[in-house]
Amino acid sequence: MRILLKIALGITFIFSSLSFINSANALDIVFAEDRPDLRTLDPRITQSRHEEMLIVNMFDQLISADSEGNIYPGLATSWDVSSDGLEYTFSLRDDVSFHDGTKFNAAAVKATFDSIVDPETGSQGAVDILGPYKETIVIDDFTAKVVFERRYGSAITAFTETELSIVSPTALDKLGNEGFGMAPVGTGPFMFKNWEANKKVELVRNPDYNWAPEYMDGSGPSQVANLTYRLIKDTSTRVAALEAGEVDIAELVPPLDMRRFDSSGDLSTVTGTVSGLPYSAFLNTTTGVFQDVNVRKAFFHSLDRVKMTSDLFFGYAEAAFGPISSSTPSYWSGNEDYYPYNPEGAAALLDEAGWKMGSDGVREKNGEKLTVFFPCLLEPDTCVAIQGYANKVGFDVNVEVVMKARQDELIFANGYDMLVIRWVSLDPGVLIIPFHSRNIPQPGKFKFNWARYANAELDQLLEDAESAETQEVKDDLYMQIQKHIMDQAIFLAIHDQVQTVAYNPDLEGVRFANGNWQMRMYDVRKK
Amino acid sequence: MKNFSIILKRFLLNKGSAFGGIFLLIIIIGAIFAPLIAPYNWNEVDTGPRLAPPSWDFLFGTDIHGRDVFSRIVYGARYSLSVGVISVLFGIIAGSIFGITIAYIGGRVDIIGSRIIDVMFGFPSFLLSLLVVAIIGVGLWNVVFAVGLASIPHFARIIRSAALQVKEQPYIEACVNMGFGKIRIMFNHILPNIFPIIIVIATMDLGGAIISIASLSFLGLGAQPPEPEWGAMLSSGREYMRYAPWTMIYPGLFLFLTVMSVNLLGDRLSIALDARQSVDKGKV
Amino acid sequence: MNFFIKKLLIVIPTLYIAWTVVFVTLNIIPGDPVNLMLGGRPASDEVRENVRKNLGLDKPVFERYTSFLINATKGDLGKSYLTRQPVTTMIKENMMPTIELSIGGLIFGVFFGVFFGIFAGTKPNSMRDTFSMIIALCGISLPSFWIGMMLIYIFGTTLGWVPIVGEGFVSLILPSITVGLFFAGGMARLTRSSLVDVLNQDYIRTARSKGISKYRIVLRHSLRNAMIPPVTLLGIQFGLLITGAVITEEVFARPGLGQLLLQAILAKDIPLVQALVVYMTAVYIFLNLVVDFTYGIIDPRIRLERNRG
Amino acid sequence: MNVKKNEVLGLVGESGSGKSTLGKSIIKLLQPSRGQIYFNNENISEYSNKQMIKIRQKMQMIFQDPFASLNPRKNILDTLIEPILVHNLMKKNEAINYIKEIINDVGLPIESLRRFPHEFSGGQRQRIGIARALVLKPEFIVADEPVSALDVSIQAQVLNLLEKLKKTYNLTMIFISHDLSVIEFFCDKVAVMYLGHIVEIAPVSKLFNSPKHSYTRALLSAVPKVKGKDKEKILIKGDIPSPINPPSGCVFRTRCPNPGIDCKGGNIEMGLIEIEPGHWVDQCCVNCN
Repeated sequence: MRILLKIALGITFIFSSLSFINSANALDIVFAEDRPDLRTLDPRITQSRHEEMLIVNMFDQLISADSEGNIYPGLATSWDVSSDGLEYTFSLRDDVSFHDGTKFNAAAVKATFDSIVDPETGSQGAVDILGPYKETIVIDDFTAKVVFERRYGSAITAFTETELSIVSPTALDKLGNEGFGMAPVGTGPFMFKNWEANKKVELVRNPDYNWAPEYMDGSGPSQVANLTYRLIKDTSTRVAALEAGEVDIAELVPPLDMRRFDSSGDLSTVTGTVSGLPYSAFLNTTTGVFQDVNVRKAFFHSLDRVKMTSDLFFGYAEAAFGPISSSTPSYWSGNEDYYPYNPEGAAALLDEAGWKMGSDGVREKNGEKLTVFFPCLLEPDTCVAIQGYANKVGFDVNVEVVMKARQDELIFANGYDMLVIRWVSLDPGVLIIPFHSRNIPQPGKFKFNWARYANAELDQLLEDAESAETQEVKDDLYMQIQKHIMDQAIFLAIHDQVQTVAYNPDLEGVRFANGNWQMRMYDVRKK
Repeated sequence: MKNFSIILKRFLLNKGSAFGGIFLLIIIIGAIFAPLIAPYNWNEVDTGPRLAPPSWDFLFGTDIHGRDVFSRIVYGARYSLSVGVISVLFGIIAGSIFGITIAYIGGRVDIIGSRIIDVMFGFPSFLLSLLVVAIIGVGLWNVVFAVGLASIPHFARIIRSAALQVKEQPYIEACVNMGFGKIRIMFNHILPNIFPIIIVIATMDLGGAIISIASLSFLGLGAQPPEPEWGAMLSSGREYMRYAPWTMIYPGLFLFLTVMSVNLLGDRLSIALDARQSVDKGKV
Repeated sequence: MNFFIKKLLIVIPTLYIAWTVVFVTLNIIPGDPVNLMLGGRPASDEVRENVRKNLGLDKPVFERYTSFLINATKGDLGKSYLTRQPVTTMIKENMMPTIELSIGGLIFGVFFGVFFGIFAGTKPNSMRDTFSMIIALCGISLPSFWIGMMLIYIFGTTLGWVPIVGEGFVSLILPSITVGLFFAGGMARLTRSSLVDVLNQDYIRTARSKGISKYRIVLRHSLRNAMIPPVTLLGIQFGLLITGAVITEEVFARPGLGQLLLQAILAKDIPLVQALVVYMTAVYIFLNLVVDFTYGIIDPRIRLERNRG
Repeated sequence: MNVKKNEVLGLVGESGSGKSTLGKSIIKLLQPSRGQIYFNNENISEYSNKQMIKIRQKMQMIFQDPFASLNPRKNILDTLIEPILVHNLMKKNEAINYIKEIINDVGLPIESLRRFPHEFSGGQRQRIGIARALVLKPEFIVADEPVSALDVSIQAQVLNLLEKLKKTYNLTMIFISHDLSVIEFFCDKVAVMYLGHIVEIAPVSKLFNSPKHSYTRALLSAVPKVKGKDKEKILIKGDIPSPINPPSGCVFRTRCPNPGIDCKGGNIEMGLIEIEPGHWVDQCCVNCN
């Protein structure tokens, strides 16, 4: 018996005597990224903000923008817009080369944009951002003219977006669309090195980089020699890894942890309010109880968005009211007057619509229950909070926490009553994606008009706004669009999206890319 | 029955089964009378402050939505117990039908049936449950079905060998002699005679079924929010572990104690009914 | 030798039937694989047709089935819908952490299981027997996801003794306990009961009457015989290690086959699910075979008996 | 071999000689490997299970082991009423009254109907077994050593009961036993079996007074007689050979006390010969004697 005890003690001793060795070097930055299931690092194809988190550091765009949206020369030193607004002529830098040694030139710009509109590429984001693109004309080696079919008011912003990054045409030829996504080649400050599926992506600094936009602090190659993205889905593990010093920067840190770091000062934090579509829910107008606009309005009124947001985010995010977040250009403040928290009003609307309170607290009409099927892909806690509020006025909300594959199936089958979405975008032009009737999903055709709302007037407004000539016209059209959407109560904004980042306090130069979601790592350095 | 009182006595005199029995009884009563016992509505948000620590008002604290954890656990007992029982019932009924049928008909049917059982044993049962969920989709009842389905080979194998023994008894021969139909013999004569074994293996499997279902709910495949199933509660309390450990500790504790009680009962039941031997034989 | 060959001959058809079951079940999953492959990208009919062709979905079911079996035998199971990598590569990449975890759990389980089993079995019905068996009962009754979270909370978050994340030996401790606990419980109970049986047998009594010390008897004489039932348990419980891997990897956010499987199932990445199931059933059946052989080596009588039967 | 109406045929032999197998084959609880079975001039040997169901009602069996032949989970009423209801012989109320009659006939109190088998003694259980064989009003009963598992004192009671019932119910029976004294008491005709073969058939008096086959003689000499002088005992050597691999020719030749030369060599085929009316003996023994 004693022998066994000794063995037990021995093993415990071996376990405890091994101390944990931390080998993180300040200039080898490890970034904890939230999603493990990255699929492509091709800027032309992706529509995922999580993939763009890496892409933004490997590619440059023709026009560069800081986190405020201010515009600076990027790969193009200057640009001219023709008076009819159809032609954009770019003068390109002549000292830039891709990671594979290919010279950056007008042909590369043409190859990139042409391939985006090629249906074979299967672009998810870029093809929409490129708008009414017609063609690119190579005027000389370092002058390229991009031509649009019609006036495209969002063009300048579009050229700053990560999706329109210029990719290496030789790499494209060599690797094909699929291969390129697995081993991307750009002109950015970091080069792709290695990708272990579901685990990590490793980048190394581009030693030849000498074309940083002027709003950056540094010049020449980045001080970060190795940049590793650890893909840690689990929030608490991500935070624990940050606190243990295993990673230097972590994204999507829970608000409670942000609050703790802010008060202790152990870690630095930075929060970005993301522009684009807030965290919101589409209400399906073609099936179920939300076909009735008054039921939709009642649903809106049942939610106390301000309290809900402060309860869940502890002050790190603001409630949202309109179809686009308040930080997006052309935001209309009139949104905030719609649908205040008013459970009595909601009850009255439902009563009027014929939904009478049943004995089990769920309303009924003609023997049918006021049931809402709510597949929830993002933020289950928020979905539960919505469920809890709506429940109080007599909605029976069935939340199912789903993965993307299941959500896709439901979208194709039109088998949902509401769906949540959030979208990072720099321009209100994004509204055409979820609200134009041509974007109603069909079996096999994945689109984003999940409210399935078709209205010719709204379609016209969206098209007009896209090619608005002046900022005033643009603002006015987008105001009308937002008003239309709010009147119809098809899109329930809940809260602004926030990117909460915490990092090692020895570091400085941690900054957001435009849109306040992705992090530009070029400037990161030791204090 | 004369034996019954002996079994009961043997059963109650044991501390373990007494503890298990009492705890289970408390849980069952709690589940039945949940509306009377729970101080708050399990699904009402903002019944109290968010993530409040345990206090007299909120015995086990509150969760991120300000819901009373104690009330949710009390209601959760309804889910956690009934899903386990239903899943085991499903498995044992299907397993009994399958096992008894192939054992009684015998010959080629038995060989093929046993082979099917063997093949299903080639899949670890949790893997089988996951596969079934992959096909029929997530949801509490789907998971109950999946776990029950995955337990069929195990049940069928034991019941088959028990039925084989009973089949050889002269009273079954007597039934044939009297011209009884196959189904009557299988389910009116063989089944009652292997019933004690069925009860024991069902009880012994119940704890495992409860854990499996809770595990699948924890993985997000089973109960959906806001259902207060204990595994799902643990899963949603996980994110706030550091700031509100009570949202994770108490549901898990109740799950653990319930499963332990069931296991204690299963152990004692098998000893009390002395069916262990036949069960062990069935496994070989 | 006959015994081994016979066993092998049973294994092969079992494996093929199991694979057939996998193929059939996964092919009745609703949803168009092309949509999954495209991941919701809008695509022209031409592109969709190409994808369909690439996936081999344009061929008749029977042809797909036979090529699945042939390819599975060759170890080629296609490409993942999600990452478009060959699934075998993905399995290889994620294999090591799971193997480490399984071995860790196995060592923990066997060590503590046998320890408490002997502790209890050498003195049945004593205080220490009761104590050990209560511990063992806890072992089999503790939900592993809960105990994993509790371990993280107590030793990681509150006490800060062990890192929660990271690689290496130390970060393997808590996950190994989580995986091994259930196993240890079952092992302890089985070791105890079979030790009690063996110690009551005549030859042990003879040995004791000769004045050989009790622990020497346990270690030299009875343990070998007493280990037969627990060794069988090892094979059967491989299924538990898979369960353990899925849950423990989720709780500790470790990469590995369990995570891969869970993600694949949630994302309906059919080739990956298919490959993982094929792989896991093969390992499971193989391990049970090894256990059967070990069994035969520990106790040659079993081999003879089984040969007859 | 044939059994006439209202006749009792005794089937005797050592254990392992195939008496029970033959008995069960006759009522088709076992599928006979060869030979034909006629019941009321109907060839039932190739009948399917479905066709048998009707016939089953008319031929019943009393089992050897009264402990294992009653379903322990059923009370006596259930055990007895189930066959009646299955065969739709009468309505439930009638059936209960009818069962009460039978229970009375087999000498059990009416209260026993509500009890379970384990509450009865062996003798009582065998009475239940007999009652069960009777409820379907059979014409023909195979009694497979119905008393061998019982105490000697109770054996007599049960035999008397059977004797009585045989008359009241006009039964035709095959009575299987290894006990010659029981056979002598109960049967009209006796068949002697050895290793799956019938070696001698004769009316009781003939067989007991002038047995022809050496095996029959050996059996008879082994029976202790209370009255009369002890005859010289004929001892049989050795064990009964394996039925799976029986000796060639006459199966008894390996143990026969006085085998002929041909017989020893296994050159004589088996087969019964009628040596006098109603008395059949295996040709082998006829020859060698």
